[in-house]
Amino acid sequence: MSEEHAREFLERLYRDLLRVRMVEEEIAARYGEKEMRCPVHLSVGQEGAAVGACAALERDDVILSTHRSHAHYLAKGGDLKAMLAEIYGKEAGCCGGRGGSMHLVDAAAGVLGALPIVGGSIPIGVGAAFTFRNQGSSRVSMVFFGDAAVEEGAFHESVNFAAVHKLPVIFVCENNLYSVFTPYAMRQPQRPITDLAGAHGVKVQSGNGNDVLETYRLAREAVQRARAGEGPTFLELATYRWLEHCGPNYDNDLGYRSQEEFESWRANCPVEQHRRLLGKMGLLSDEQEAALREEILGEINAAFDFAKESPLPDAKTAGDHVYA
Amino acid sequence: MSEEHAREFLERLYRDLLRVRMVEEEIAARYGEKEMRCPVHLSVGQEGAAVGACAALERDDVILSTHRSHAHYLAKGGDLKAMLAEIYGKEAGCCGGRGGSMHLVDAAAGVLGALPIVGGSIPIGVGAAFTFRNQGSSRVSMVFFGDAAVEEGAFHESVNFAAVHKLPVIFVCENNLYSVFTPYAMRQPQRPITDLAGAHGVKVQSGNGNDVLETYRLAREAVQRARAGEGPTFLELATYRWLEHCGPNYDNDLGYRSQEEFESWRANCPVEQHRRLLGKMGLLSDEQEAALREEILGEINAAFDFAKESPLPDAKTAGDHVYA
Amino acid sequence: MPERILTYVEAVREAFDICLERDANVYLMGEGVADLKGVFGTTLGLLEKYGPDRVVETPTAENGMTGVAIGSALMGQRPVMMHQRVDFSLLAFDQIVNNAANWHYMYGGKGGNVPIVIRVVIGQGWGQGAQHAQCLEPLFAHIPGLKVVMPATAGDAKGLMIAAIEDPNPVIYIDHRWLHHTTGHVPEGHYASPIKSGRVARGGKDVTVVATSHMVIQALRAAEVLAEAGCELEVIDLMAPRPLDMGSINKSVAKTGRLVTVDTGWRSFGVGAEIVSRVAESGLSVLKAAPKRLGLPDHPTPSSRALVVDYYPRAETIIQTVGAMMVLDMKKVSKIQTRLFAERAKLPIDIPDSSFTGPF
Amino acid sequence: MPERILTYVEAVREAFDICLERDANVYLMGEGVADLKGVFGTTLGLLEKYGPDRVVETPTAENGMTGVAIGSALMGQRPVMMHQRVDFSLLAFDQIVNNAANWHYMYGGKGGNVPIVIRVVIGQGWGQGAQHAQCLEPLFAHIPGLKVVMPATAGDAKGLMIAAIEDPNPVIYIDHRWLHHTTGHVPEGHYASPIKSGRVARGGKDVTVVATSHMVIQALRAAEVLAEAGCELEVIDLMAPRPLDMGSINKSVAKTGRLVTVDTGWRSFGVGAEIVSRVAESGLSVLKAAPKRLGLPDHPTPSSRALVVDYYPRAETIIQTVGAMMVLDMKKVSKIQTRLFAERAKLPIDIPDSSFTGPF
Ligand SMILES: Cc1ncc(C[n+]2csc(CCOP(=O)(O)OP(=O)(O)O)c2C)c(N)n1
Ligand SMILES: Cc1ncc(C[n+]2csc(CCOP(=O)(O)OP(=O)(O)O)c2C)c(N)n1
Ligand SMILES: [Mg+2]
Ligand SMILES: [Mg+2]
Repeated sequence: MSEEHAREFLERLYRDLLRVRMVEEEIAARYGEKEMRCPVHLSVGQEGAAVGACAALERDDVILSTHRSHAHYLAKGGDLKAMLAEIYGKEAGCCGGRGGSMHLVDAAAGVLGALPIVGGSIPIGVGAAFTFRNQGSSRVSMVFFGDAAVEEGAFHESVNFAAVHKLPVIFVCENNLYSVFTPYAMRQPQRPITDLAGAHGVKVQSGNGNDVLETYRLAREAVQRARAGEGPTFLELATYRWLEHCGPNYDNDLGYRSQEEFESWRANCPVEQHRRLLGKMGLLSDEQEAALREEILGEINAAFDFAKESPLPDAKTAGDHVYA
Repeated sequence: MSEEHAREFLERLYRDLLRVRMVEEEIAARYGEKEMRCPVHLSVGQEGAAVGACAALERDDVILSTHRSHAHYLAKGGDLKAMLAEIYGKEAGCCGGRGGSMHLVDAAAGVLGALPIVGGSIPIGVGAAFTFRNQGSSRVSMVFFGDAAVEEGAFHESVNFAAVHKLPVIFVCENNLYSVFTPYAMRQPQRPITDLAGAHGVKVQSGNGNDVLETYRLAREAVQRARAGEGPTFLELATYRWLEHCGPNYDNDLGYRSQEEFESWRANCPVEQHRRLLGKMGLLSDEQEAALREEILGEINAAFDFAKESPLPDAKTAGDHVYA
Repeated sequence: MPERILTYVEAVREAFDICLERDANVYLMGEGVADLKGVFGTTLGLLEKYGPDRVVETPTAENGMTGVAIGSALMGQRPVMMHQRVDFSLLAFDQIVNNAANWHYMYGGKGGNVPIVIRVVIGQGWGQGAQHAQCLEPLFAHIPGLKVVMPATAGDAKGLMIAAIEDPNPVIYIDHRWLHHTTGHVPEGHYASPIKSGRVARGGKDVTVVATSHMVIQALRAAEVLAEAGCELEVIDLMAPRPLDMGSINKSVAKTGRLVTVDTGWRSFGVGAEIVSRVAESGLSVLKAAPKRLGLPDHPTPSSRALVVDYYPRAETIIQTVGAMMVLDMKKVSKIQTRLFAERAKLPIDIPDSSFTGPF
Repeated sequence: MPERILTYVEAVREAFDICLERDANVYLMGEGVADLKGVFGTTLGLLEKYGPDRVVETPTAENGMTGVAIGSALMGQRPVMMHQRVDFSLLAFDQIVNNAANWHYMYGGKGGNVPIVIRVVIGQGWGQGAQHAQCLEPLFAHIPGLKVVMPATAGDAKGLMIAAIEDPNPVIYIDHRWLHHTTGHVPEGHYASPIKSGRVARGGKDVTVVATSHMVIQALRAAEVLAEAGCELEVIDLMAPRPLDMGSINKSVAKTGRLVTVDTGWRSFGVGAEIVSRVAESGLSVLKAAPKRLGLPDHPTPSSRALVVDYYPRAETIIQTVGAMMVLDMKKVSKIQTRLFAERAKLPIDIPDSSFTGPF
């Protein structure tokens, strides 16, 4: 990468991080209006994983996501207006209002889908990779999931098949230490989560998901391996969810996780970290930051206006699209 | 163990091996009569694993088995007459004719059940162990399954839970290299199968399943760990099925496995190996062998007579036992 | 007996508490049972009272955990496995259908029995969409060896949960989310409601309405309106689609000659189909009109509130159906309906009643 | 067109061959597709012809592999996933119901479509027991977004497999093991039978018999006997329970006024319930007699042949049912039956016909 390119790339990462953060903060701020009438699982605090990993992909590569899908969708280039309209249940939503927040899709951007059944999208991503391999394509498939998903048998079935056929798939596990309220240690034994994929003969890597550059580097390596026919990689990205599992609020007061734990992760904010880096490199002045925020806010406000103003779908069409 | 006990124990192992072998050979010999009207999956060649592992158990410990259930059932002390009557579809069968060869049960002997859904009995065995732990009992649960069962998600879900709760369960994987006709390498990547359980933080061991003593030693260690509250163990036992996957015939002529592979395993017969050991130790003369065979044959013939002569269940009772 | 009013959620929780107290072999398991929300509040406080061996938080591993439940049931425990959405139980269909339902039969009674409860929560929340709001009761009801209960009232929520836990067989316990905030009389202490198919929830002579779960509430609302219009519904709360006992339904239809069924799930191949078929098979002469089934139309559940307007059968739908069957003066009915449903009409369509605190 | 007689198995195999040949995106997958027995012979030779990327032997991992099929279908391939027993597909109900069935709808048509075929083999073999001989078609038929086909003849086995593979939606293809050895006319080359619900397999004026899969054969046998007794059955081969098109059934019942349904699976909450209900709902005046449903009684499948004597509906059961409905002279019927079924009567109950080479 030329220095020019590198700079642009670093700036783009920051822009993406900030944009995801600001979109989700705006959702959280407006959720109380009760116009977004579907569950929302926000990724505030986890943006580094989504942005870093997706930065390693081309537009025609595909991703699969989970209930916590906004960051992945946006990082992969999904349309913001269509996403918000979907959350508002509108006709112009990316699923025409049928899906809601947990089923984002943007075929043009390679967002193949998001599914709220834990583990459910993992084999789908492997299937996409299977077809890429069958077609001799160099496209790759990337599947995002949480630390609970590895408890589902479907995870293992998928990794085994991907390993046997050396498929171009990258498994991205965002380990945020919790499944809803339940900590890791109540659900899984003491051992690195990467062991699980390693046991299936798959290349594994652990990294700091809150470090967007580290995440990007690991993802890029994995993507290169996949494109070179060297098979799947499993990435464990350490990260932390700041808000409640589902909904717009902070819920640390409930006491299911310690304030210290929370604070230490908050101090380790993926957006802030990258901002500091850019600052140090002289790539981001306070004025630039302010301008960027304003630009993004403009886009977000326009998208919310669009979502709120666009019409609800017609009840008479509720039976459409059952069959293709 | 005193020398006397040790001798008796070695003799008992041989008796059990030979008995299982002779029962299954007799089933194979008579299957063509078309009176055993249910599928039979014979363990000929695999007796060492069943006999060695079950020898480490007490009568009130429990086992779970698969479609290939005869050896486990007999090794655990299941009633031979009831088993044959079941295969003949008779009222006196261990399931009253409702189950057939793939659903053997003997509650008194601790044979909790056998299930032909690959992987299906693994969580059941973990559940039994969960209750033993909950009740503060020192009983253990042992689950037998084949090398294909580790491809099922249920296997992983079960091992994870057993590991988290340190349950007194022993996972016994009889790796006979095939799932029906499909060799290992077409279904799983190159890596030791024990890695899978190891990744769940479980103690693992590999051994020669055709060596009944080695199997016994590994199983005994695992049982001791389980009783001591040290949690589950996964044993991989290398072995080989001599006959076709399902049915009474040799099917090597079909060419799905090489004659050399087959011969090398046959040379490594679990019954024969143990017989040689006893011979070397001066514990088994030719006369003793002949007498033992005759005695066992007598039992087997009587059991077949029983099974053949006992009545079929009454069709009018077909609707019984839906609910307890 | 003085009225003792609890919510449905409190009633379920009380059933758990009583069963955990009475029988050391009872335990609760599932994702969320030991967490701060306690499966919609139904397990709250029980972890503290009974400890983590009796209120067992599980990994997300539905099929495996159901097998664990079965295995421990075979050893004498009585697990209650919970799924916060019925959709998750689809992952466990192997263990539920192949093992739990068949076990006692396939071992000829000699393999023990499987006293487990599988509790699945059905029905709508805010915009949950296709994978978090299914109903699926016919998938369970089709399987011999299972029992299936769908309590509609707080009193039955408790009584049927206790009965399910004490039953020696696998029982699927289905509770609808829109019932969770409803209230009703719940007797104190231990009582088990019989797992029986039909309870007359309201007597009437004109039309028999057989409803399940939340649809019983809708049917009762409809009955109020229609009664003022001079048409008396006999509302039968089906309660237990399997084993299906047609006694009270047959008796009612013999009286009314008219049958409407209302399913919580999809109408096609639904519970109502079995009811209608059994009535039709037992003789047509009793019927004065063609029976009618209500239920969800043949499409997945959409997320947007705008798309569910005609999706869920409501009291209004039942009124329309009965009106057509009885050739009522619908102008008059409509006026009564407008008056009686005035409060309800102010609420958005995705809110069951003003007691609902949402959003999920 | 001269008769071209193939077995059902050969017909399915031919469908695969044609589809693999015509469309490079078609592939077969599952446990056993590339092995020496080739899923009851239906995939034999195809591995050699098309290679392991088109005939994909899979690990034993039903849910995961179904997800893989869905993912590859979204990318434009057309997988045919096979289960040698429908019982195994229960492991995949999450992917089948939550994902395959809902995908197109829940993304509002913008998430692509899922052109997969899931082939499940149902019905009896020798003493297979409770977990290897279920039918379960109502579990699929209840789900919007799926299509469900159950070909009864060799010709339809081929035509519906081609149609299923070419359909842009998830299709559940159900073949019954006792059909595998049956033979019939199978046209050469490519043809797709429309996925439509009712085909008149035999015309008649007295009683409409709606049957699925192997039960069509039983109904046709019954029709032969009854015809000699002067009673003409109109046998309707249901073929596709979902989407359900009542056209030919309604037409037939309008003519005969009498309806009998015969399911391969359990009667309760079965396919027949939906048929009977739709007929009843559309008006009773057309019916001259109460409809009747046949199907398996409410218990799991036992292994012993002695226990299945009254379990599976057969031609004899249909004859009895129609006889009672039409008040026929059963002595006379019985004589005809004895004569026509003489050959069959010599066979044990667990063998479908003399062409069956068993044991599995
Ligand atoms: C099959 C299934 N079981 C249970 C749930 C309920 N559930 C929703 S999100 C969630 C936790 C997922 O945790 P994780 O995978 O770590 O993702 P995170 O929410 O932490 O991002 C659970 C258990 C579900 N959606 N699907
Ligand atoms: C869930 C499921 N899928 C597929 C099958 C078909 N099947 C029966 S036995 C078998 C092979 C099992 O192989 P393995 O576990 O290695 O045991 P082995 O037969 O070698 O003893 C398969 C795939 C099944 N019974 N259950
Ligand atoms: Mg997490
Ligand atoms: Mg094997």
